Amino acid sequence: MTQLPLHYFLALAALLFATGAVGFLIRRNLLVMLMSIELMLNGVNLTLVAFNRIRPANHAGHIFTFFIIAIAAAEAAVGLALVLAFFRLRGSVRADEATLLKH
Amino acid sequence: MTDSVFVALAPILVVAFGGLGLMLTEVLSRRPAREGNHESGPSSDLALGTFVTMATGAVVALSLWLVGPENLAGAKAALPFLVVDRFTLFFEGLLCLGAALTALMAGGYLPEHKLDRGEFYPLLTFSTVGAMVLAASGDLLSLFIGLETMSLGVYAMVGFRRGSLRSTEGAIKYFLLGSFAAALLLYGGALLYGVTGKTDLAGIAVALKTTAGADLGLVLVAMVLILAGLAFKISAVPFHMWTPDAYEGAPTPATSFMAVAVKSAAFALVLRVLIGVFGDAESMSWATGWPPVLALLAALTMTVANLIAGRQESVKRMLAYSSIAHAGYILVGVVAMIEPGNDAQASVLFYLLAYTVTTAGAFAALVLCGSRGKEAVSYEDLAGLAKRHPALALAFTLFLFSLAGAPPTAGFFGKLYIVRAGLGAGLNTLTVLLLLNSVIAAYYYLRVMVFMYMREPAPGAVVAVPMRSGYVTSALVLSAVLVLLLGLWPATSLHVALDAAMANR
Amino acid sequence: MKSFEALFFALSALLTVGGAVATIGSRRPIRSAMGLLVTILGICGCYLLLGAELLATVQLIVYAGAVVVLFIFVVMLLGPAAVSGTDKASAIPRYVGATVFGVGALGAGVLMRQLASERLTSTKLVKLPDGFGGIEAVGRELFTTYVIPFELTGALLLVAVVGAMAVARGKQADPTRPNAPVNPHLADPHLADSDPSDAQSAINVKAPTGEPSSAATAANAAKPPTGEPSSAATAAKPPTGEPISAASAANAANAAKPGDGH
Amino acid sequence: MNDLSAIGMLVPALIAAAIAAMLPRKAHPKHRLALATSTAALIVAIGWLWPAPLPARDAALPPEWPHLLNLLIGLPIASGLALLLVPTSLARLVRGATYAVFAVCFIASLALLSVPMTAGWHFQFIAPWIEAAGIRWHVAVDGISVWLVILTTFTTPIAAYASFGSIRTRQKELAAAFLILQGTMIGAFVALDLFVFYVFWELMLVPMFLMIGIWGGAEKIKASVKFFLFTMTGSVLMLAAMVYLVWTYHALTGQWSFDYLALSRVVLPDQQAPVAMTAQFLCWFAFSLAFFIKVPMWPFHTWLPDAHVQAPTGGSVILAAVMLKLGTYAYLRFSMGLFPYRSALLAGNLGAFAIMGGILYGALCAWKQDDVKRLVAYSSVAHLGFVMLGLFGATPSGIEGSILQMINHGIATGALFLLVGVLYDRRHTREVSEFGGLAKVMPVYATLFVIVTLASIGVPGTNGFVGEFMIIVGTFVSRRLNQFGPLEAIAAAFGVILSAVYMLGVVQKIFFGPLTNPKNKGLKDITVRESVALAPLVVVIFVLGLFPNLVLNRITPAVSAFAAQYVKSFTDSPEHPTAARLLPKSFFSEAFMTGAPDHNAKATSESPTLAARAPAAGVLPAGLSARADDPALAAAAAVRAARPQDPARPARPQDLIRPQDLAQPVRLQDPARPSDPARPSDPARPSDPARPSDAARGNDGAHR
Repeated sequence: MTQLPLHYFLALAALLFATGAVGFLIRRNLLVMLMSIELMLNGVNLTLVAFNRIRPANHAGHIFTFFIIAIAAAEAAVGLALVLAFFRLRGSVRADEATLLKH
Repeated sequence: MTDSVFVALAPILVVAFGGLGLMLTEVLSRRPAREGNHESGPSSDLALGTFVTMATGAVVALSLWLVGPENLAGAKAALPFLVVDRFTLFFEGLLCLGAALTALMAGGYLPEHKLDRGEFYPLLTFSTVGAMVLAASGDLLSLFIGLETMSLGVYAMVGFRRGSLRSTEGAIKYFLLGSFAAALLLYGGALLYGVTGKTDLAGIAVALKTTAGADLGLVLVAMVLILAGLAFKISAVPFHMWTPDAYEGAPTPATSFMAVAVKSAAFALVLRVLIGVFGDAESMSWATGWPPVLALLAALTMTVANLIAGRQESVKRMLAYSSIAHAGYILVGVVAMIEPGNDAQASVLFYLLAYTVTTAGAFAALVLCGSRGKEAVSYEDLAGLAKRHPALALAFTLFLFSLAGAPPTAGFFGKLYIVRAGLGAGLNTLTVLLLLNSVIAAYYYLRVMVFMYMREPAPGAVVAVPMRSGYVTSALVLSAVLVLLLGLWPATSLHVALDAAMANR
Repeated sequence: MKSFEALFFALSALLTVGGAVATIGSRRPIRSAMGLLVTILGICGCYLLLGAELLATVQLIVYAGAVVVLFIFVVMLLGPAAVSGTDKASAIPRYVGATVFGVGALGAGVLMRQLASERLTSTKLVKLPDGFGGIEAVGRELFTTYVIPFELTGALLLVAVVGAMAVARGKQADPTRPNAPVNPHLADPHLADSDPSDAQSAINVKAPTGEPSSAATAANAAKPPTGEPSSAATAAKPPTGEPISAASAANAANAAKPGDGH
Repeated sequence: MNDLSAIGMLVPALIAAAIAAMLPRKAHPKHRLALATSTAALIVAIGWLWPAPLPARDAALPPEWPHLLNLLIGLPIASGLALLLVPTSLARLVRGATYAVFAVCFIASLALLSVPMTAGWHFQFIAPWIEAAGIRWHVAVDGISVWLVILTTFTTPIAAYASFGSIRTRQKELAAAFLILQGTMIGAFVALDLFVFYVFWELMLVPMFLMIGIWGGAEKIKASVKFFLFTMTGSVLMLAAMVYLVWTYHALTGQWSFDYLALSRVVLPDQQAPVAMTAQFLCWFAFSLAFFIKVPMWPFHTWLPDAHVQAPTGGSVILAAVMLKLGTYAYLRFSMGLFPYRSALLAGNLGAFAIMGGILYGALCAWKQDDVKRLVAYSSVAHLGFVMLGLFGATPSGIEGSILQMINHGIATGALFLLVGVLYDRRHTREVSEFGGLAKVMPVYATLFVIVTLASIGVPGTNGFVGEFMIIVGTFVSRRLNQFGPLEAIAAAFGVILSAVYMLGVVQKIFFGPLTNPKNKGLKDITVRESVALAPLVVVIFVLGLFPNLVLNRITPAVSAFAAQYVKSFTDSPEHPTAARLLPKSFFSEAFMTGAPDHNAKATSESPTLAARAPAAGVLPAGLSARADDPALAAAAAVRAARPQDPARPARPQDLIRPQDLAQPVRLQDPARPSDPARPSDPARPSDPARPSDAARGNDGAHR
């Protein structure tokens, strides 16, 4: 399909991954942290699909992505369940409210 | 018969179908209305069922070991996703052992702490399946699926006490950092795929050897990401922040499972990746590869974790930090793999075995110390244990000595073996650091003994009311016997570890 | 053609990055979720450019259709409580860490051109076979070569379902009263599983409005009849969320069993 | 002297019995009878033990029961563990069983004396244990350790007996602790496999830790933890050195072994400088540090006063009488035995340490103590300084004196701790200022105290004199202490005077002068139980003081052989070993090497010295790793370099390693398993016909 050089996509994916990582590290809202992880996983997916572009002999990257999407959905389900449980006890979704366990 | 792929994957299948059976049992069994009766809770049959499932899994793994995985023609069909070799079988047995001990512990703990809900056992079983897949995986894809299966189950187990803020908080922290680490690992894996065009570990290794020169930068980035992700998973300092919180918040059987099975699986992952992917001479050399990074991590992990552990006031949290420190000791063995022909990898495997039985035993003892919905967590809770329950105190002492690495216990032999590997690889400073660290560790283990033997219990302390559970007691006895057995006659298990290590090189 | 592709890529990249920044930047989680949706759309565009038609569809259906909707659902459920205030002062080390990480990763992204050799970045010579990335090609591979991981995913999803259920089952929080979380002891006797030591630290947990007597009954029902006076064990589970000292509870239990101890 | 007729034996026995019967002032005749009988029996036993002349070399030696040592180790440990299972209510049964086991052990240990103690190992027992790691259960006694074993079986029952009198709580655990302690201490004395030694060395900490921590004084927990951690710090470093030594042995022979005899053949590289970071220095230091902490030598002694003061009387007795001896014994056996070159090199400096830090500093510290028990503890530091001085001097007479002094110190200090315990039981204080004029109310006690004090000072006629005298003489003539020998002998003699000053000072303050403190007016004199515990010790003080040959006769052959071998090992070989090498078995006497594992140097060598020197002479294959310039690792590096480090480097023809060496531990190689091509574990096989015949001339010339 495309004739665009691959590093466009790779750079975009890296940027996405980095954005997700930054969001994960600076935000304290549990929901946003979860979404940041989704961003990171999307960055990974884009990398895989992009690399599959130059190796069309099989669909290893595509299928890897496929599975990562499934994993991400499962992870989101468990994560949101935990967030709900946390909210139910604490009345908040702020990670820095999680201070009960300290040294 | 041996050409069927189902035979080769039998241990995983046994555990997985056992888990399904357990779920069905839980759903179909009619229980009298919840009277709070210990005998009628889900644990009453599920704990034993899980134990039997895990024991069967271990026995199947053992029989495959005896048959010899190279004789299993069917194993090829699972390649490259699942590798059936002695390394895999060793870990399958080890993980089944850890999970079996956890199941026994849960059988006593959950009813006692009014957590007796049936989901725990399927979670435990399927986490174990994930861990076994992780240990068996020869491909990045199955590796991540195994990792996530294991992790998702464990997150839920940590947050199992959903009415408790501690438990949920621990689970949240563990979940967030675990997912973050998984994302790092995945990105590293994606870059490796990009460089090599392969996702199976062997293929990546071969491709790296032949063509990687041009893309050294990418490979290095991938290596760094993967190392960081692995460090999270084995909770090496400075990636350890989640460990104490998750360990403390989780119900004790879940803590034990994390400390033994998850850690073993994480080290299986480390060995698979470091040897399988970055096992070439260049990556393994002191100057250009991962050994110095891991050596630094090991030194930091041991020292920092031990220093913090000494300051803890909660035994459970102390055990959490101590388990971080043990990860540091094991890392010394991993670094020692730079010396080919050295049985460093076998020492890591043996240490994991010794560590599994010891830690499971220590947590089982801790479970027994608590009662009536209150866990024994602080040192004070253990005061005077030796007077009230001398046998329990003796068993706890045995496990503490094993953790401290005092003879004639499993922990001692494990440490000796790692020290031998470390010195053989010329890591003199690191090895001496390990040994000095074990002195620091001895300090806080001794503290537990001081409280058990030399302090009088406060009136009304938890130990005053014993918890009685045949399940936990049998877990305790089983691990105590294994600790002594591995300490006094380790020859067989040494051979087993060696054979397992030979398979992964 | 090329310019159209470049334009399409630019649009997709803009959506992706803009959505990502909105996700991590906005104060309201609902906007974050919308940002995530935009990112996913942008990535779909990239997938299309890269010839991954099936994945683009799956991305749209699973991510946009399931995951983002799940997020939005939870955000709605939590209501105003989902909004986080400004971050606290303790955030400085995190910012430092994030900056270091961000700069490093961004550098890696920018340097991708330098890092990756021509072999990896040039798509000029690669001809995609017919049907590449289509449902048939991918599906065939998925169910032949990748059948084992596919089966393993079953375990993954199962564990996720059971796990989510184990953690979150129970009475839902009342979204209209974010600061009065439901006390599980009252709501559901099955949930009488908090540990009493929590009670002292969980300051936010307000005393429930329910009738104490019913709570006591509930806790009583869950108590194991081991031949002790029921009051001892009941006291160990303060149904009102009040910090009853655990020592006194255990003391009572101890007193009930004179033969033990001492 | 060597041969006493039956009547000659009976006379002193009867006299002693009469004295013993008359000693207690107001005792029941039954008690008097018991005291008299036991004393007489002891004397008869001593007579029976009188050493017979060594038999002619070809005379048939009496048979040695090989399981005797296993019994001595196993019985107390097993019965100690078994006692833990007995219900607490059966306290009498527990005590009775404990005494019975101790009696069996003591009698069994006397059987060690039934054979003539020729040089070499006796009652040797070897069984495979963990073969993959080269660990064997190897126990034996020689003239050096035999008396220490007997000292253990002799003093532990006394300590236990005294403890049961004063400690009433948790007697079951106490009995178990004493029994396990005895078994592990004997195990450490007789172990000839370093692994076994280490196991016992660590294990013995546990009962002692519990004993101090459970039954100790006010600061017991701090003292017990300090005791444990100090000792453990030393021992983990020792473990590292042990493993290093084992690795070197493996590099030289291709076999694993933890055996003391096998490892004695290893000579680690070293330089002639007091402090050089060579392998031998570091290993010697790691071993010796563990032992110095245990002894304890200044500046590692700080745990000792705390432990002694806080420990219960029985614990103090064991600690002083036996456990400290493990440090001195192990220094002699392991530091000097395994690293003769290094320990000889540093002997002069260490002698100064023993004098200044041990004898003089210990004495001065003891002098200014107010607490009697603390005073005795510091006097231990001083006395063990003597012992160490004798070992550093390494003359036969010095070593013999040291061993004798170990026993003397065990007896005298053990008795002192018992006596202090008596005082403490009465008044619950040990402050010197609280007492005065006690001789008036407790005459028997005062007499015993003075006797033991004299023994501790080393007055002629008591046992202390002989040992100290021999050590000072040995120091004076020692060549190991450089030119300082005479000086140090004089300083040591000055230490004797100091000890008289502080010991007699405290005796004067406690027992003589006016009876000022009214609380002391009604103090009871020594009870029967206490005198039964003390009597054997007092008897032994005189027996050893008058007939030291009783002990020395059995020590001498072993010590002469040891000293000869010690000197030989750094005179018959090059002064600066620059690479690790293996001495041939023939270097050692046959008696010493009995039972050593039969491993040969890897490069089959007619002259191992040559083979070992070759690397130093620059014949090492080129391309050694960077570590090769460190002579400490040169030998191991030589082996390592010969091994294929990575696939990139082709196996060189001069590789010295046979494939069976590469399959690291002894394990069955699965022939079906294909070797990974990426990581060749089998380099060019030596049997390869294509291999040039002269290519083997790597560093071992015509070997192979």
